[in-house]
Amino acid sequence: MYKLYTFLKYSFVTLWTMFVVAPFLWALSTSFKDFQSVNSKVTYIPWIDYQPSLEGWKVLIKSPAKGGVDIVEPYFNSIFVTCTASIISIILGTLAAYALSRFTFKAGFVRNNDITFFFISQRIMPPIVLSIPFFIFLSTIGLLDSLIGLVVVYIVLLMPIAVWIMVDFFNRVPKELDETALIDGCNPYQAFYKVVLPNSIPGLIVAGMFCIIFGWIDFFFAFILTFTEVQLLPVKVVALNSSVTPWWSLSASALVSVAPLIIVAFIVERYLSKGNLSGALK
Amino acid sequence: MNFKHKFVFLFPGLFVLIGILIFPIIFTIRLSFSGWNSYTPEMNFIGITNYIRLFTDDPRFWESFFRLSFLSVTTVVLQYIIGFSLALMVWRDIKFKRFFRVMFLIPMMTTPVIMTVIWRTFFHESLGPVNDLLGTFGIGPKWLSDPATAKITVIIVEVWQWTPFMFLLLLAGLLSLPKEPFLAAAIDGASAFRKFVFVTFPLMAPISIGAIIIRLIEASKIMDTVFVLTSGGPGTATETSSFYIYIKGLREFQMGYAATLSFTYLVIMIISLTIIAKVLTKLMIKE
Amino acid sequence: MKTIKTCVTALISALLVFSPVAYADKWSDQFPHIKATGDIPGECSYESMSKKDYSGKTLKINTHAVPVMGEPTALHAEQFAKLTGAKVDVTHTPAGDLYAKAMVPFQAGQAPYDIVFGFSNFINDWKRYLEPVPKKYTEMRQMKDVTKSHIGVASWDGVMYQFPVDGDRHYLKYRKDVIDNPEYQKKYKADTGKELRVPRTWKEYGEIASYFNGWDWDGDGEPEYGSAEVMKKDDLMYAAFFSRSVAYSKNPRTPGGFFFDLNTMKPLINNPGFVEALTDWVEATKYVPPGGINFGLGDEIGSFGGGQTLFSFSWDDALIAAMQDDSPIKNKVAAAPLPGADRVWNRMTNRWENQYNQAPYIVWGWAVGVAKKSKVKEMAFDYLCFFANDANHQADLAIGRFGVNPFKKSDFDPNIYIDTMGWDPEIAKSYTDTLLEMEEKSKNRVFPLRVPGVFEFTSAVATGTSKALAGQLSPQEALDEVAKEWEAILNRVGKDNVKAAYAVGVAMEDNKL
Amino acid sequence: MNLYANNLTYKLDNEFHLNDISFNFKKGNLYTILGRTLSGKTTLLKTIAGLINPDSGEIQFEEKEFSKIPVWDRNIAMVYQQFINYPHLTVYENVSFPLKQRKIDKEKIKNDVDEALKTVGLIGFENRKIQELSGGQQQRVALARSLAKKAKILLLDEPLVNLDYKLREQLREEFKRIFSRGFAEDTILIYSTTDPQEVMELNGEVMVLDEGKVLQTGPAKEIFENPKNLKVAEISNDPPMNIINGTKINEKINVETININLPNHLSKLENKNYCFGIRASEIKLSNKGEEFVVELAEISGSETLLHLKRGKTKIIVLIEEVMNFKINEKVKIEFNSNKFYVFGDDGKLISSPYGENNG
Repeated sequence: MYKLYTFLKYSFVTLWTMFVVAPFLWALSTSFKDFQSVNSKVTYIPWIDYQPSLEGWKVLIKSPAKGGVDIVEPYFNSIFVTCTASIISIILGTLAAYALSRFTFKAGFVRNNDITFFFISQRIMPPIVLSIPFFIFLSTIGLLDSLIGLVVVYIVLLMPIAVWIMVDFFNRVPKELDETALIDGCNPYQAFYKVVLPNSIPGLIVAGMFCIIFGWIDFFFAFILTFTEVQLLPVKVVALNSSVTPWWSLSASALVSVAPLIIVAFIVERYLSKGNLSGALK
Repeated sequence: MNFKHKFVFLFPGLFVLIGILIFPIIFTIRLSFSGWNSYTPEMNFIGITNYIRLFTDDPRFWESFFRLSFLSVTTVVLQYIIGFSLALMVWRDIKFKRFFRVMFLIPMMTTPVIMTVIWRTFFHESLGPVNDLLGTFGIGPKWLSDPATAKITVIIVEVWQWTPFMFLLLLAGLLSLPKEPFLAAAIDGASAFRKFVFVTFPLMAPISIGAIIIRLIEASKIMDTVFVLTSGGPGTATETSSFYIYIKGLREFQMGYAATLSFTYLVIMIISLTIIAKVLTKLMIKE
Repeated sequence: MKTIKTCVTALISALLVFSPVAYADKWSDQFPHIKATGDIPGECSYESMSKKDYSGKTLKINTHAVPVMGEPTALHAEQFAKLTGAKVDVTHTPAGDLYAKAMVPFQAGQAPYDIVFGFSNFINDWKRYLEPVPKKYTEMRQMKDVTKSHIGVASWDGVMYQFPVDGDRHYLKYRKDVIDNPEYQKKYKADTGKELRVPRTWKEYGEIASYFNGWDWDGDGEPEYGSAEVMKKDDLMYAAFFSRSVAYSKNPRTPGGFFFDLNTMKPLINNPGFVEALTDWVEATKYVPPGGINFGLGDEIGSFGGGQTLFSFSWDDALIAAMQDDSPIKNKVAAAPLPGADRVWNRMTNRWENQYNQAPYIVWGWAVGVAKKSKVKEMAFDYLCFFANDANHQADLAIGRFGVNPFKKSDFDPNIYIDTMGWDPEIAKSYTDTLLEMEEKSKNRVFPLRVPGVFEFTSAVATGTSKALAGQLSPQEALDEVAKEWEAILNRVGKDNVKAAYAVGVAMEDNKL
Repeated sequence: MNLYANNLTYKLDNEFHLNDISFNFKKGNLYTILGRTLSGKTTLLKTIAGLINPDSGEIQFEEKEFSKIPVWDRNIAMVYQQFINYPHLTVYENVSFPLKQRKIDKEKIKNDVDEALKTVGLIGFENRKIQELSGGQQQRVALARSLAKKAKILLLDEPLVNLDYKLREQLREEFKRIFSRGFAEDTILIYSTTDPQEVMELNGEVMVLDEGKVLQTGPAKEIFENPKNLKVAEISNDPPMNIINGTKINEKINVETININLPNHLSKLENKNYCFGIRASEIKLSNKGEEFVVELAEISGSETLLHLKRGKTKIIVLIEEVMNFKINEKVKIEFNSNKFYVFGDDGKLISSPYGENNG
């Protein structure tokens, strides 16, 4: 019985891993192909099925005038916008989450849960709904096509996530911890940053990871709200999706765009393995 | 505890959010009462004409909404089941634990709009690997060109992309579970199955509800996948609400009407998510 | 020894640069792109541009994704910057989003781009935000070379809003090695009792495509299929549908509208001509490659260009892709006018006329405009003029992935393709003849719908026909639904608005403009 | 110079957590608050600490209105039942935390921390992380932190409840030692617990709380000997005092079908129905006694708790040795009727074996 379970477990886990990896392998293979190897028939393995070419990868650093996409600058733009917006969202979101977790708020029929839901509900809006108003909003305050403008918009995208994760997290941190800090002579701000924050690192890591992911993968706002000055990575990569799509460079750039986040995956896994991700304070 | 300091914590975030959103929301509501489109880009006032059109003469929106409900509920349920199973499997003793955990996380890190382009070539019925390999067994599903299978393909891609989300939250939840109930169950000699049903699952209920609600919110925005894979086709077989709003708004440029759709959609979503959250809480947390 | 050689070469080339004889090469040395022709004198040649000084100014361009249109835009931007000292910023956007990307800032009163690339059917929505092309350019020699059709496409009621840089149309592409293969001709005759030839009608197209569907007829070990078509429900599929409809519905004896009856503005989209075309198209789902019902333009180009299908019909790209140097089917394909029909619907008499009918569909294609609010309009027009100058244009034509296609009368000289691109003379001639016939000679052309709210109309067509292709509705039901939707749009937009705009297109179709 | 409270009331969701509580605590004394779980003990301590603002009533300390002083300026210390320490800090950093907050110079901090650690027996653990310590050690750190601070009010909220039996015994001994060493003269020590035995051992002034209300105050001995009413009797005994419905008929007390000889101290009692209270330890197994049926037998430590039944009457007997019983087994017991308490229908104490409330 136990053996059967072990067998099933390993099979399932292995199958799922293959499913996860399959599109990446396909993209990796495609990134070395040319027009004919993509369009004449299905090919898999370089040198056996097709003659590999480095064109797809070279394109990434070539200038558009030579048929390249030059993703270097967008890469750094993306990193800047994602990180800045994530940090601001986490700071503001963590403060708000702390308030919502620890204190009671009453205003008419509004209670803590309603305020939390208000934060989270910002994610219900499909990006398409907000894109036009945001366009006009940013153009009014003169932040269209700027990194700052994107950061402002991304804060709206990311803060709800930070609030959601952190409220949940703080609810699991005993509030006696902050009370002790207060009794020991900390005012509420000192209690927050001297005692609560240092013990919230696992929660902050999860929240940070989600913020970074959701910031990094956004396409729509970056697409509508920028013109020529600022280009973000997804927009740049999607711009390869032309009528005659260069599948090879698209695949290569897809792989490159995933790379930094795989580091995030390792960091998160490290915290998971240390067993303190959800930060039980026992 | 109750201090006036509590506002200092809450207000920066709340006001920044409101500050950034107040204009877009008011603008959207106002826009929904206008006839703004490509040829008359004006904030004129046409009363509830748009709303009348939506409620009396736009079956396509409602179809897309029910399709969306079907797709998002199906994908989220699948993600939950698979994510939970995976989390349980790499929770404790398994070889290469860390490798599997990292692997399971990766799909979430990819930009959907880019990955879906890859998926499209992957499911290409004559130039993609799936049907080429399946062809050796003599089958070749019409992944993208049949109304029923196209939905399945969309679901597959969504499940691939977002199961890690569930996996991560549930695994983190599992790892933070207190040990005592398990010891007690072990002493009682409960079978693995009973342990899961009576110990693990109830302990995981709050986390599960949170994860499901958030995923439902995210899944309801499903658009990139549909856009790239099928453009809502064949026919309207995979058209979802947000994709329909996108078509009306940014393709046909009926901004006023798109705002009407958006606002209605938002109201429906908030109401239904509140109900779903209540129902889930009742179902999963007994007492 | 080697050093001496290098020195001598350098010396000689230095001499050549300064000698008047090698004048043209002065530019092709600097700009290898035009090495085939060198600079060709003209209003916007390299020589003329090098005399302008735009240093300190910035030109902002939104163009299509790389490579189609996007790559030449960026390339010419770089050249232009080098010649004039200007700074040129180029953004690349997927085709489906070009409209919104320009329209959102336009409507918000912004002009983030000086130059916007788009499609010619955007003209009605965009023209109020675009600067008309100044006389200086419309009357120059370079412009006089542009075909009548493309001047028409770029203009609205006689005023040119879009600067012609590219030509586009739908025509038939076929595998010459199959159609002209005597063995297959014999076999086909034996099996069907009919001649194997370039299809003259859509019915014939269907028969031949069905015959050559699903088996390996080129001996590469993979099965081939009948036809590659744009059937994916996005912005392009309706154009494929209209290409299939014109033969049945564009009756030269019933002027006054193809999409609407200009007098009553009644949609004609559900008349028997269109229904017949949609019925054909639904039939076509049986002879497209697996998954063909979800083919976008890119898939169509890849499929035909990769040698997977016998036929294809839409823009030039599939043919050009097939004729690239590395293509295994280079010189095995040819071009022909769109098939016609053995009968044509007469909407006046409400009857079929049993008479052969063929009509070219001058589909929309790439179009570029200069924003009215731009602060560097002169530079912008100079850039566009430079983009399309003879040297650049001829070099661009030769690079398939650029997607730059013939639109000048001088482009219809088969020798260009034979000399610079190594095409088979016969194929080159089939190509230029086909284009010339459509662009300059035909009197039964159909122009794209260019009315206010055009995207609502075409989106309705895409939705309706897509439902028919997917089997959700019958062709008649689908088109009735489209017609109903069109009526609704007409009412929202205002019949008179649409009518006024549509009249401009009809005048061109009726050869009055 | 006292901690003085008047009519403190605090309600949450329409339920009283504090119901009109007044007290006057003097410096240098130990006060224990005895009450069951959710009786309002923690709420009262938090109110004193300033973590909860009462809906009404006032607290004064050293003649100052306490409600105007925020928690962090009140100079109090508190030990929670959950071993609350700062998990990110070492033992030394934990104990010195409140001192550093006050910006005292380093030398003095070192002295105070060492002294506190010595008191709780944690010398040598200074650089350990909190998670590396056992529960008992963690609670000692918490205690050391509150001692080092030399606060004017020291609050201990069920500090032993989450420890296992042995540790509890051990720490309780130490508490006795620490608090009895002439605990700083100007400190008010408030200790809350559910355990009557702790109250007895600490031997301070007791306040019995139930549902947010003060039931009785007085020295521990007084509470134990003369519980004002049935509630107090229940709360102040563990296992709870057995309450038996019976009738006094002349020289007998009739319970179920048993007749018990009337003890001397109840001779003046009217013939009537009463609730008779008797501690579990005042019932003995005896062959001469009456027959009861065993419902349950619990063994805890060196004692056996026997739950017995006869008719409608249920009693608990405490036997100070380990014995095995079968369920439904019949046993004979004898009541030590000299230790009978008598309560009236209203629950008020009518008579106590210790004499004072007789009649």
